[in-house]
Amino acid sequence: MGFTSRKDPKGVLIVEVDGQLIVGNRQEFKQKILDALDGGDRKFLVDFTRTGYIDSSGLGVLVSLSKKIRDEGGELRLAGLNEDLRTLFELTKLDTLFAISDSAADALKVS
Amino acid sequence: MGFTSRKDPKGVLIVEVDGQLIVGNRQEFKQKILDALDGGDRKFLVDFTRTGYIDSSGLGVLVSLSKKIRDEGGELRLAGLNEDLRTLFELTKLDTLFAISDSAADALKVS
Amino acid sequence: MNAASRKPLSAHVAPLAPATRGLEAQLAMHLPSDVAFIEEAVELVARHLEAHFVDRRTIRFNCRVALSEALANAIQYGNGGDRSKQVTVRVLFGKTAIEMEVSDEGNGFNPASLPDPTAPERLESPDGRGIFLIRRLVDEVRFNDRGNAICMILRRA
Amino acid sequence: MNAASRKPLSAHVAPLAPATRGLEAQLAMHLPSDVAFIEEAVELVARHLEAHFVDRRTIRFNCRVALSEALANAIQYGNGGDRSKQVTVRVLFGKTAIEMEVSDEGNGFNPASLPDPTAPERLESPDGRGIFLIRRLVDEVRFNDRGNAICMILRRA
Ligand SMILES: Nc1ncnc2c1ncn2[C@@H]1O[C@H](COP(=O)(O)OP(=O)(O)O)[C@@H](O)[C@H]1O
Ligand SMILES: Nc1ncnc2c1ncn2[C@@H]1O[C@H](COP(=O)(O)OP(=O)(O)O)[C@@H](O)[C@H]1O
Repeated sequence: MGFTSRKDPKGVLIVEVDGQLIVGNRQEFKQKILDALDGGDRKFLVDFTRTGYIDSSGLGVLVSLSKKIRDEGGELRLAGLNEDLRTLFELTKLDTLFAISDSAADALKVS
Repeated sequence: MGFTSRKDPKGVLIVEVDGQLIVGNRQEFKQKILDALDGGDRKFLVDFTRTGYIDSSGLGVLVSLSKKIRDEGGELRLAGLNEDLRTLFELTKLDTLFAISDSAADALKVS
Repeated sequence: MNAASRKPLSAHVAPLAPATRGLEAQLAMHLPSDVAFIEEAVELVARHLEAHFVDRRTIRFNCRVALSEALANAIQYGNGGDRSKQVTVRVLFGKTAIEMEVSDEGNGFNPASLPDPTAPERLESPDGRGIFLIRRLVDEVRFNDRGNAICMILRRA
Repeated sequence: MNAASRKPLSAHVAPLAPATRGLEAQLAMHLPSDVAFIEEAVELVARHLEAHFVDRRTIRFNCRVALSEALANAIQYGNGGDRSKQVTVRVLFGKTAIEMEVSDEGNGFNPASLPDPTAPERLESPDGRGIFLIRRLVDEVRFNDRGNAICMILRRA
């Protein structure tokens, strides 16, 4: 359970969600990304490879972060969604709002 | 779930208890052995290698069968009890009443 | 809601081993109104659900998300985060369905009045997807009249 | 009963993963008075118990035997095999203990009056080992005053 981040050579901040992204921990996640944005980071990749489930507040935090990052001229990409998580984005039509790559490696190629 | 039996070359009837030996199925088990006793079998080996658990009525049926078989000049041996099952026999002191072997193979050596 | 657009949940759910004669069981749990308990509660219910299903996929995902949403609403809106108020979870493991009920001590709300979160003008809103998701992830959703108890039903195949 | 002669059950029981904050849950189940249901009921409870314990050994064995005994007594003696009468099983998954309660609709009995089945003159008796075994396989046994409900307690390590 938790969030780990590392910087890719091209300067993309990759944040891995280990466990759940839900109402109980989304604030910690949000703060982590906002701090990096404040610190000058502009390219973000959230890796869901090790994520169990996301609730609507987790989706909400992704929506609001994406907007904030775009406003600063940056970009937020998502990767590593399994079939279930992808279904959540499709059901809510959020798949139309985000750049979603199959894997973190794929996402980094296009960055 | 159930009881399978086979005859060893020496004439021992080996009955395997697959699953539980409890109040719900002990009658079937008892009948199987009594029928064999009627049919002339005298040496019996009950193999508990694949047994999950036994309840007190299962223990009771073994006690009464053992007595009946002895009365007919036969013998009932038990084998394949795991640690838990062995504990049941020890707690009830029934380990003093039965010939208990580690495995069916061991039991057949001494028959 | 368009039934055809629903994820065909029941297709993922296989009944238990053939030995099952269909005994019914009910699990009850109370939790304080603190979102920090949601994860454990969801995990616990998921583990109990696994005691009844062979196929764990639906349990792992759909039930977890739906239950997590219902708990978050009960804790935050229903009980207003007042830890002295309780949220009650009841799960009925039936012969043909599983029902998960979450109730709070609040005044309820009118679930019929919620806007569609997939409408273009709401798509970038950070909120308003909870009940919507629940409805898509389980087979049937019922509220009590007051609106402080939600019952989420999953039919067994 | 001599405490030292007891199987040190609690030693086999490990608490759940560290994530557990100790939510309590209760499982309730009703079954018809027919011994044919015992196996499924025991299996179901065992599976639910596994949702709460890491170490499955005690669950697999001690709980199964103890529950099986209590159910057999409730069905056969308590309800006299009358299928219209119900047996109720309640399992409380607590923070420090698990309690399994089995109750029937009968008139009860006096558990203090049971003879010791390990006495030499009783050793070859086919009956009388049920309550004795229950007492040895769980940490504590309590009856209600009427004697138609038995509560079997397992302490968590
Ligand atoms: N248990 C509840 N008690 C009171 N109001 C509730 C409850 N559940 C939901 N609501 C109301 O319904 C609205 C929509 O909830 P939901 O679809 O989960 O989205 P969100 O939680 O993101 O607002 C909430 O904003 C709240 O006003
Ligand atoms: N639920 C019950 N209702 C009434 N009598 C009971 C109940 N449970 C046990 N008894 C009585 O206690 C006796 C001992 O039970 P037990 O130790 O399980 O051994 P057994 O079932 O082999 O007789 C039974 O014979 C019965 O008379």
